[in-house]
Amino acid sequence: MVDVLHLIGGVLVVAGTLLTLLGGVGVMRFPDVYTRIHAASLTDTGGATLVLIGLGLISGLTLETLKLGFVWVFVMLTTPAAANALANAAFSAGHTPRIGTFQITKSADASQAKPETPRTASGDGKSGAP
Amino acid sequence: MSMAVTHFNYIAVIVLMMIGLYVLFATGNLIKRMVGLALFQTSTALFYISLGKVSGGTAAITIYADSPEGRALAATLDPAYVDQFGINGVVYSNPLPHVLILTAIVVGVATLSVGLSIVVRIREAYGTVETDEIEAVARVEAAQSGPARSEAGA
Amino acid sequence: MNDIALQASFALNVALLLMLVIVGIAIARSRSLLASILLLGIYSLVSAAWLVVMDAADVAFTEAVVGAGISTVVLLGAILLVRAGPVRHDWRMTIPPALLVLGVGGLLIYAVTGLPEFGDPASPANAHVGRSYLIETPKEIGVPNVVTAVLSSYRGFDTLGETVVVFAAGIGVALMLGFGPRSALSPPPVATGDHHVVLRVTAKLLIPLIMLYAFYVQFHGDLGAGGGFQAGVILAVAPILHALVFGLRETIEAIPVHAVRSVAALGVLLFAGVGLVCILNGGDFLDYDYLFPPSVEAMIPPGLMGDPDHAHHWGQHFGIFFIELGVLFTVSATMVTIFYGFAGRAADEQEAAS
Amino acid sequence: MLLAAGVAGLVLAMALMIWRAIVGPSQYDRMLAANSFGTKIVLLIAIIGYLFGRPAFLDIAIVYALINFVTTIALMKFFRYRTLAHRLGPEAKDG
Repeated sequence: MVDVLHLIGGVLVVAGTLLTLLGGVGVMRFPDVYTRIHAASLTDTGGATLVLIGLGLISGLTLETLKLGFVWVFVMLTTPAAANALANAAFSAGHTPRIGTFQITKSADASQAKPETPRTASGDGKSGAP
Repeated sequence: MSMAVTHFNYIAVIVLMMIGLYVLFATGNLIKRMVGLALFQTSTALFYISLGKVSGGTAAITIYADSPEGRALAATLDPAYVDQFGINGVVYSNPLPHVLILTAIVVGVATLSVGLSIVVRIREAYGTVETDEIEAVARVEAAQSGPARSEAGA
Repeated sequence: MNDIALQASFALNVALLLMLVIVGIAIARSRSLLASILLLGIYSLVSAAWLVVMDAADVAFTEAVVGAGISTVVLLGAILLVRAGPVRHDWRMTIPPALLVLGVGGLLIYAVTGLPEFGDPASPANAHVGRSYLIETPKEIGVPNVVTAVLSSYRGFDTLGETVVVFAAGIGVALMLGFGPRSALSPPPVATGDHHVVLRVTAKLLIPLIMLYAFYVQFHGDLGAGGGFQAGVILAVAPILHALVFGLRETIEAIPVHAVRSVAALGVLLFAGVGLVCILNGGDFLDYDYLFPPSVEAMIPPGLMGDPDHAHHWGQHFGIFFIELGVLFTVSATMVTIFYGFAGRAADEQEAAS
Repeated sequence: MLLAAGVAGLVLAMALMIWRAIVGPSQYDRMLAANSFGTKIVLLIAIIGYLFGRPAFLDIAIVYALINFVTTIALMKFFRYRTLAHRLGPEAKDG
């Protein structure tokens, strides 16, 4: 029984890391910042969930399981919020998405939703440029 | 085993240390220099920790040899090795470098901040953080305030 | 630990060190200050993982928090204040340092061949004093975490010195950035059209958890990885996050500048005070066996909490508790002071000349 | 064995992130790489805790998961507002 749990746990851990690796490939291959953020944040939370469930199965019901739960909660809280902050920073600096129809609506969106542009970083060329 | 394997850690640490030293010397930008100093500092930490690692050892937080954890740790180490180098049946890494580096990291970030605040004050006084420009501004100021002072400065 | 774990340990060691070297080279090559700071953050993350592989759990803790939470923020604050442009690059400038570095590096690598093998348990560094700490700690100090025992008891005087250095660095930053006409510790709010609800809600959830976790690390520090230094930097992240999200003005209203500076001094005083109490009771400076006078020690029941030497260890436990508390105060207050200094300073309006 | 395979996968993913952080091309890509790298380090530390038989290392993973967020916010403020002291969002009503 314990061996079966260990096996399932190990398989889940490997599946989670494969998902993370897939996200890494996405970050490497995708064409612009927004698609890369999408790939990274989605696979990070998903991969973390799988890995932590797997480790929980391996550890059994101990104090460590509770700690794994905490790690999961914190990853689930911070990764999406950080992705949000990141996309926000990129968008307000005037980064245009490169694919999809979003590019057409973006200029209209920007003029409607942001009548008063804050002191964005787009003013000084060095922050957005490589 | 060849030297490149058994001493890999030390060689890698020295490469890192030299990268830090290179950044310190090759750039005139004071902030970049602080980054180089931080690299140099970390490489020292890595060197100490490398020295304190004992192969097959574990973190220096006492565990009992007859607990499941301790048994698992000792399971495939050679019993003679554990007898010779273990303490009550468990092999630990050396805690002393950990203590030294633990405090050094916190002191390191504090002193890094002092360095950066000096850079900020230099920027406020001279309007630049490039060393050659700072020297040029200082030379002009010295020339304006009279030859006697410029001689004293040189 | 099994065979796979041993091999994985060595493979991870090599892989992470190679990553460190690659990131280091990228930092050296990068022209943009911001990029080098971001890469330095990654460097610090990798080195923390490497420290875990090297069994240095306590150090990994500290490196994690310092690298992820404090040094990047301080460096960002500094480049905001200096408004520095990209680093200028002149290849003629790089040749003398490159030659120097190659020479020094060659000499050091030649010297390294005389060092004992990596992981050698019988090397002079591992066989003598470190080993005797491991053997003596359960008898003399009675705490499971040997790193905490060495840090706060055996090498207590050294740790006092480090704490004073941290305190002095805090004073230095406060003196250089915390006063004067440019120190705008309550900057005017900037009117913006955006709301940032996600960030504010997440921060509101996380800040109490970070503080709670800092106290867990503090008071769990003699049982597992943790202690005053680690907890101090974690605790300092909470006000930093608060200031980043809710504005520096609100943070300073909650935690005034003078209060932070006083707490930093209080920590050093607490640490040194414990040492003085030991002297007054007839021991040496920071010799916690003398923390309680014999009349008090006689009242402690022996054999509490599964420790037959409990009465004997009572002074050590309390000494470590108090000096770790002093370290917590000084380190966290110093880090917050440093952040206040960098975040609260008004920058020049014009760009740097370069 | 499976855990070691998981560690290998994570190290590979970390290498990809480092590639993205070095290549860029924009600073936002580097921010993304640094942030995502943090999550991978959390998972790596959690797995090697179990692999090396010391699950107490999870404490370090927790602290990463908690604090990884701070740098991203600081960077966002750096890009958008050019100051660290500014308040995000509207002023407090009672202020």
